[in-house]
Amino acid sequence: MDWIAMGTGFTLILMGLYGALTNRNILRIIVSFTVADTGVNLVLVAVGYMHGRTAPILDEAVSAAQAVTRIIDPVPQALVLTAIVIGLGVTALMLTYAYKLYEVKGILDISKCKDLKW
Amino acid sequence: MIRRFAVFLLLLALGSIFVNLLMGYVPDSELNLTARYYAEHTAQDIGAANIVTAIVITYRGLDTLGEVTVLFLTATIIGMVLSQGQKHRALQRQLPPSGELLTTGSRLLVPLILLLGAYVFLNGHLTPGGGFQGGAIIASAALLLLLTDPLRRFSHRLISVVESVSGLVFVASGVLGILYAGGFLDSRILSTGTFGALFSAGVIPVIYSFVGLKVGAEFTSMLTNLAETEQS
Amino acid sequence: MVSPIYIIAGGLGAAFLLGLLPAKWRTFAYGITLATLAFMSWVAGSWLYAFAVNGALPVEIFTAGTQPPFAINLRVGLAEAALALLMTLTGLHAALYMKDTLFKQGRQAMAILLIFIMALCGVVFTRDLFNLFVFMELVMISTGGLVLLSSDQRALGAGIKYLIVSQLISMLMLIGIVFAYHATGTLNIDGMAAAHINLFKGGSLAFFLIFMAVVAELKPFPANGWGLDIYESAHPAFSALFSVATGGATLYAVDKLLLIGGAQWLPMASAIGIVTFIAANLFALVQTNDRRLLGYSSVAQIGLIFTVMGQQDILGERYYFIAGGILLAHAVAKAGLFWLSGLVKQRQLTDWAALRSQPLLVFAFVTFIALLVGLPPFPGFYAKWDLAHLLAADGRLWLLGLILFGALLEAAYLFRWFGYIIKREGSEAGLALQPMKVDATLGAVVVAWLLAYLWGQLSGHGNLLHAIPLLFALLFLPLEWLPAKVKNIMAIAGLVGWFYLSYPSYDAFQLIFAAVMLPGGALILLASFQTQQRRVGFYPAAMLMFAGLSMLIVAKGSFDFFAAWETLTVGSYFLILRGKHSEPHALSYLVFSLGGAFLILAGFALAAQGVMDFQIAALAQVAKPFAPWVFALLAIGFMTKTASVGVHIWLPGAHAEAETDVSPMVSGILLKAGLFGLFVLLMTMGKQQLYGVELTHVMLWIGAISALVGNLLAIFQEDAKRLLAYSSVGQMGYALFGLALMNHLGWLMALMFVINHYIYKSMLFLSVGGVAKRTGTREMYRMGGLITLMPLSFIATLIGIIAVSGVPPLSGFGGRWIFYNAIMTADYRLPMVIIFLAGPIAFLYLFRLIHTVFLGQLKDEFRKIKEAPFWIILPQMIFVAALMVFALVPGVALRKVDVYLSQFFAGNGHLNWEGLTISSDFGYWNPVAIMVIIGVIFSTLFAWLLFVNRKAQPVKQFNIVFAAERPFRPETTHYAWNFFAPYRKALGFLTQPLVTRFWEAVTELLHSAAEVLRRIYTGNGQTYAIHLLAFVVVVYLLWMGGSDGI
Amino acid sequence: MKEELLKRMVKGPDGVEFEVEPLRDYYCEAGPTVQTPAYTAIIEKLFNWARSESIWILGFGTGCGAIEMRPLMTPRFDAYRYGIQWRPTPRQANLFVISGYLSTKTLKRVIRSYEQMQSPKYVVGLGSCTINGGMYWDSYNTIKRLDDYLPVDLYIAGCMPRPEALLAGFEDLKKLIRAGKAEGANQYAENFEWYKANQKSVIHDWDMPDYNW
Amino acid sequence: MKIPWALLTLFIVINYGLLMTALVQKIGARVGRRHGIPIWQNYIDLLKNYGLRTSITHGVMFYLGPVFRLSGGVGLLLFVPSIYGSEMFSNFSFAGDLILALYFVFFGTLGMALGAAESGHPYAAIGITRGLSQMTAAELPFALAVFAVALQYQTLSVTDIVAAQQGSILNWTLFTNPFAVAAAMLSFLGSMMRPPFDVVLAPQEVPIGPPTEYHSSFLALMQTNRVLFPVAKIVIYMNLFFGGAANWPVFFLKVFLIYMVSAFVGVVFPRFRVEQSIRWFLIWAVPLGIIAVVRV
Repeated sequence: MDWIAMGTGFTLILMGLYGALTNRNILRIIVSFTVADTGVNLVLVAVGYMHGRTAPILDEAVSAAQAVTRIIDPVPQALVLTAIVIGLGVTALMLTYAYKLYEVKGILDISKCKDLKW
Repeated sequence: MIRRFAVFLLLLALGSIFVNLLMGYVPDSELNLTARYYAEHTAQDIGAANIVTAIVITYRGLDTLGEVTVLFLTATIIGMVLSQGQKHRALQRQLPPSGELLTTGSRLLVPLILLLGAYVFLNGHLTPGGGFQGGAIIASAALLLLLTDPLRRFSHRLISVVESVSGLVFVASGVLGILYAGGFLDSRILSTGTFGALFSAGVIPVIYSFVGLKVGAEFTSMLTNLAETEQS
Repeated sequence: MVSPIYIIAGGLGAAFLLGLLPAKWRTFAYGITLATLAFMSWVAGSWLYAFAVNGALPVEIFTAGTQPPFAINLRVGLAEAALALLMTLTGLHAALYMKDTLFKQGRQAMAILLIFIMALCGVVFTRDLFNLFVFMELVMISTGGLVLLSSDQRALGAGIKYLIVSQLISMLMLIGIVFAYHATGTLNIDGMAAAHINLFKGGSLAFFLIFMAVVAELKPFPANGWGLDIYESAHPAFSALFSVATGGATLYAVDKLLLIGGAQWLPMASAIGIVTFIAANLFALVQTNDRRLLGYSSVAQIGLIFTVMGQQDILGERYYFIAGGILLAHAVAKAGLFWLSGLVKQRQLTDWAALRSQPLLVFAFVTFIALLVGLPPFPGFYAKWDLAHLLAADGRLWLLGLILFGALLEAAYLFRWFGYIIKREGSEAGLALQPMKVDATLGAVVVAWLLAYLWGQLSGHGNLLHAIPLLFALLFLPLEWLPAKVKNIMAIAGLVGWFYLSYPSYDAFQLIFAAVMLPGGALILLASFQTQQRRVGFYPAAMLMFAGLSMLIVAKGSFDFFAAWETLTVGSYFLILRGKHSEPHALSYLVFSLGGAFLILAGFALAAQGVMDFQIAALAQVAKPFAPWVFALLAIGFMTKTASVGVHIWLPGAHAEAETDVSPMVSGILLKAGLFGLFVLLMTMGKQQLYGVELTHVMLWIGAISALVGNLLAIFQEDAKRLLAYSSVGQMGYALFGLALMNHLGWLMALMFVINHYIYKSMLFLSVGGVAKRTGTREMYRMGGLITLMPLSFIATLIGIIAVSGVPPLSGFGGRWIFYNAIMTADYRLPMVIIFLAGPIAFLYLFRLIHTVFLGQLKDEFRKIKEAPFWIILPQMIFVAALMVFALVPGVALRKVDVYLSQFFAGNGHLNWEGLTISSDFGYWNPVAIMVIIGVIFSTLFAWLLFVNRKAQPVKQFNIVFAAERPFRPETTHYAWNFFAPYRKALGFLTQPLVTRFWEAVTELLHSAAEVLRRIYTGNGQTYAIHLLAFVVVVYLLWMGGSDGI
Repeated sequence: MKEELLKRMVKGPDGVEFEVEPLRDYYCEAGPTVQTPAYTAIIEKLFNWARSESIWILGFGTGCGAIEMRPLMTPRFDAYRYGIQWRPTPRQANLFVISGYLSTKTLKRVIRSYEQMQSPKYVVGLGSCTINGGMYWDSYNTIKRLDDYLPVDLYIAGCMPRPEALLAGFEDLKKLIRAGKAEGANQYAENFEWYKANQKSVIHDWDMPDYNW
Repeated sequence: MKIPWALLTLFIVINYGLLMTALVQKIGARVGRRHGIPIWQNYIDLLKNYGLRTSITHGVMFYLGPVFRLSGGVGLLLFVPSIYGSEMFSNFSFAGDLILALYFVFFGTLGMALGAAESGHPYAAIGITRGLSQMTAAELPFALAVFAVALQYQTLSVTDIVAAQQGSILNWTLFTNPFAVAAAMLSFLGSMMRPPFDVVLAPQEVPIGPPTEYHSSFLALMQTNRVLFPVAKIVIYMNLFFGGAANWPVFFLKVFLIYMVSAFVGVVFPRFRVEQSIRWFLIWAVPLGIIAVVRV
């Protein structure tokens, strides 16, 4: 059960990477990376998951006293939040770059952007 | 083709690393030391019902500060990049009018969305959700408006003021933490209040509110900036 | 004291504040930026002061008022504070440097810069793994922003490549972090370290991913194409930041990670580091773009530091000294160089020749490359020394060898670049000087020298900047504005004065070398009086060389010895480079010399076995398995300086192309440094056997073959100074041969050669130099018949060649006499065959020299030529007198040292000095009597001939019998070109440039390899991502064998 | 005048131009002087004897008669036993044998070589051609009377004279030398102007200094 | 007190050299079935050359050439003891060191080269290049032989070496170290300027090479050296390899016989080019020398 989520996450990463590494269009690359990012986030969340427990929010259902035995690990959840936001930032930045690149050079093909090499 | 094959092989190898990770993964049956501490102490130390929020804002507040900075940074970069080059160029093509449904629907929905957003970030320490989620929701209202009228302009000035003020408040509350509480970003500069109440958990709701505003502003700023590229 | 957290809070707060400002308030925003950076620097600086001087304990900063591992904590100690200061200061300078750009881009750019610096500090301070990730992401994103500040459109491409790669990096890192958290239950670095992550299932693999992710930020080979692109296209000030600050911070992050991983990861770090170091330096060899070259160099330096990190298990307490030394040297130098690159308009390396119009900037450049290469007195030098010793002590010789090889490559391309600056076409128009930028660069120079001083203080070997000779040499730098004549007087006074002061402390053996090097140098400097104007650059270089020499003679410990050695090498390099066409030759001199120096370093390191203050005298006690290797390394190192065959190819060009008064210095004096080293080596280590081969026998052969090859090549030269230069190869071969004989007289002969060779080679170089100055050519066949026009030069040459040839009664004969006595007791005879053959060959080139220059037919264009300038003639005449005195009474110089040498060869074969007669076990020699007899016969006959021919008709140059014809023109009548044609037919095959071809092949191989291999950097961002992935996978397969590491 | 002997401007390495006049700058301009016997009579006699017993011939075959000189070196005639040797360079030779007809072209070389010999020096005219032009008396290309151009000490008549005749002639020359009558060098110096004028009258492309040291 | 005796030695040797050279020339002539020069011819030539009335000079070095040359010959003679066991004819052999003699050989060569070069004559220079080139190879076997002999007798004093060879003819180095002597004698051929090694003085191609401009008393001085120098050189050979000479008759005989070696070879062989002779020495003579050195 746990490894399904995790496995899906890994598969998503690999799929995303495959897309990112084989597509030449920068926009497609960005989309592929988003897929891979999602995979990473899924893996992150899956790691904190504990079978049969609930979300780490204390309310009527889970009192502070029982928390230790009732909630799942909250840390990955906190981490994933950060990871998502950062991923979003990077994606936005890449989009900007893609736009700028298109504006300046009129290309969106990464393999044509080779004026710096060797 | 060779490239595809090479990539495939490489990913196969990477996959084997992942498989190794997966195989070696044994779910914990007990909370580990750190998680146990959070489970046991959050309520009384921080006073936040949502442990994740406590972690995000307080225990790992520095991460969050960084996170907020990431957004600020991204927005700034986008602003900087897109502001250079051609500005205020006249629209060169006629946009098709957005549908009646969309226009009317958004008029109805935007206030509701904003309200929901505010709710989500104000209650971040009690219920699922928080500043980031709330901010994203608020930004979705902006998105909706943009969809309705691609030429709609939001005040950059306002956005950046909101951004900056929110950021400054976050940093300032962090610094206040050094002065009046246990350390940088300690949320207990205000009293932790009554567990489960809106105004509890110290400065968390305040911070989360500003985070919400900030995130909303930043997303809006990014959206706006990107949307403005449509002009050309 | 302000808490270091304010570095982060301040930076962040100011960044947010900038957002509040109206877009128009640029100056205000800029002011805030500068103030914030200054504030951050001040905080970092004050803490550094507290840690370093007041010995404060590291500060722990707990955020959220909760103890770690439950909340994020930061730690600031000495290293952190130093790094933070470095980064903030670089940031401050960058902000100043980028003023134009920042004003143009507005507050947003300033905010990004602030966040960048703040995030780097965060990377350094934080003790939480995930927090590290966050800060690294901040660094990445702000890098993405700052790259765009460049005016170069290509930066866009570089940026997107960078972002693609950083996406991959962050994925790997996130996965790693979460699994590491799962394994250990904590995110705190110290906590993880305590938890021994490797013991957990999957822990190793998780750590591997994190490690790889952070290492990838270090731009390891081959996953570093994106980094190079950024270096090439970004704004130079940002490139500097990227190299210095990002590099430094990431290295520190890796260092923290290694804490988690433990010792088992160290070898991997070293392996990746060294591969990167060598590959990047190799690729840099073929770069022509300055910033890309700097990029490669940055990558290489970071690789080196990474290598050092991998060795921290044996470096112990010296770890921070070494790694810090290299890091800071790299930082200051790279920042300085990138800033300099902003002052140069064009991007080719050769365009930097524009810098030449600004001596101060040239000095800055020299400082920076010296920092990078690790020359004394800069921190890299001390670090290199300690590193080599510790590596050698632990038997990690391969690594040491690779590091030195890489360093040599680096020196090669950096100094080649310097050669371009000094020698290529360039004008001031190629510079874009702005006061702010120049100030930033010069600031780096100041910091460099401060660091040099600091590291000297910390080194524990004694501060080189306290050495008076070195200080004296450096004193000439600020005095460059004085006219050359004044500086010359100072220099001469300095040399003579230092000799006078040190005289009582020299023993007999040192005295010989000291006399040749110090007063001898002063004598040659007399010739420098003929130069006009200021002669910028000459005196610091020359005095640096002399400083090195004077320190070498008295060095007791191996460190002092080596420091002196490098000093004199560098000084002489600058001297040689001054020649008109000496660019390639100076470079090959430097590369060979540094190669030799590195061998010496390795030799000392191997001998010392970890003892840092190793005494030269202790070489005698080196234990068996190392001793022959130490011997071989040191011997080869010294032999590169004496230009023994095989490593001689630098000499002819270097000596021939040098200026008139420099040639005698580098030939007459500098070569003796190598002999001194060999003397010291043999005195302490004596005979050594390697695989049953007596190493001194090998040296005998090398000496003999050097003598033969040097002499043979000399006779086929058309260039007078090259001829003399090759002759030096031969003469040094003789000296080496004498040394390797390992008997009393052999050594005495070598010492005699020290004096003789100094006198006559200096004299000949001055004489030929004077002629070349007057005729404007060094091609002998274009001269001829100058005897009547330049009689004094002729006399010097005549006396010189008689002395060189070893014909009685001049002093050369003394050398030969001792030589024959010495070989009588040699236990190995075969090499004598070659030495005997080499002897008479000397006549050929000597005759050629005097005939084709002074005798024969005078050419039209030289009919009105004047005698060489007075100041060039004067030292020659003094040399003539000295030669005569030394020929008559060699005992003056040799007697004491003869006794001194007896201690090494108990009771065996020293000379008897009775009155004017010198006798050995085999024969005797009375120079005065010989001189008198020959003098009487000679003058009688001369008088007789003069008397008989008192009415002889003097005739002119074409009054010769010419088979009943008359000569056509002087040019066709002067037999000079290809003078020894029959000899070429007979023995020319021996002069095949095998050695040159070998070294050319090596160079060519390196360059072609670099040319081919660097094509992996296709410029395609996807390919770079694949490189990264492949890098991770390959390391995984190689290192972990595909397992999960348990 | 040949081009290489013309005055020319030359630029020195320091950039200063100056004039080079080859005939003046490359060649010694002094003329020949009369060399009177320097020593007392008896010593002069001794020297004359030595000069006569050590005759070194310049190995320069100027015409067809040179072929008659070779046999003198062979075992059959062996001139060496009379103290006669051949030297390859005029500097060391005392005797110049003008072997047969002398073309004007060769005359130039002969004059040059003769003047480069050291005094006392002797000239022997070999064969009729040196006396009156012989069978080439009307040639456009040979000189007729050697005596007009060089001071001849002795003629050996014949066309060709046999080696024996040469040996006999050398013996006669020895007698002349011993008697102090072979002062051709002084005669040449005394009448230098006259000889030069004669020489220049037949050699039209005179491209050498007046006296070749 | 040594000076008059030294002058006497010089006088004897010069006269002997003049006569012997003429004799050898006569012998050579006889081989060619000629009568040859009179035995006094050398004296007459010398006298004649001194008696020439004019001379020219090319400059200072032009004088120094012959002076160097003859100084070399005289010095060489005087630094080596002529007669073994004779106080009177031991010359200045207080400095009679082997090495001094070896290197002093070059004194004249170098000086002559300088003088000839001063004449500005290309032929002189060509002759010198040939001479020096050939010398480098020719001297090598001799140097090796000398080294072998010095090693054999463990001394560098010529007198001591002669002393060690006394007693029996079998004590001569010729028999105790035949390889060294063989090498030295081959080298000797090369240094005597006789065929096949006389291309230096090619009489017509480069009119007798280095001395092409020399004449009158300059030439006379060189002629003097030409008779003196070989004898001086042979004295060294005699002392090193053939037991030295205890009195003048033995001296005359041995010198003559050694001289005859090169004369014999000279009359039967044609001329070598320079590179040929270099190769010849390296291939035939040097190995003998190496064997000699290694065997000792």
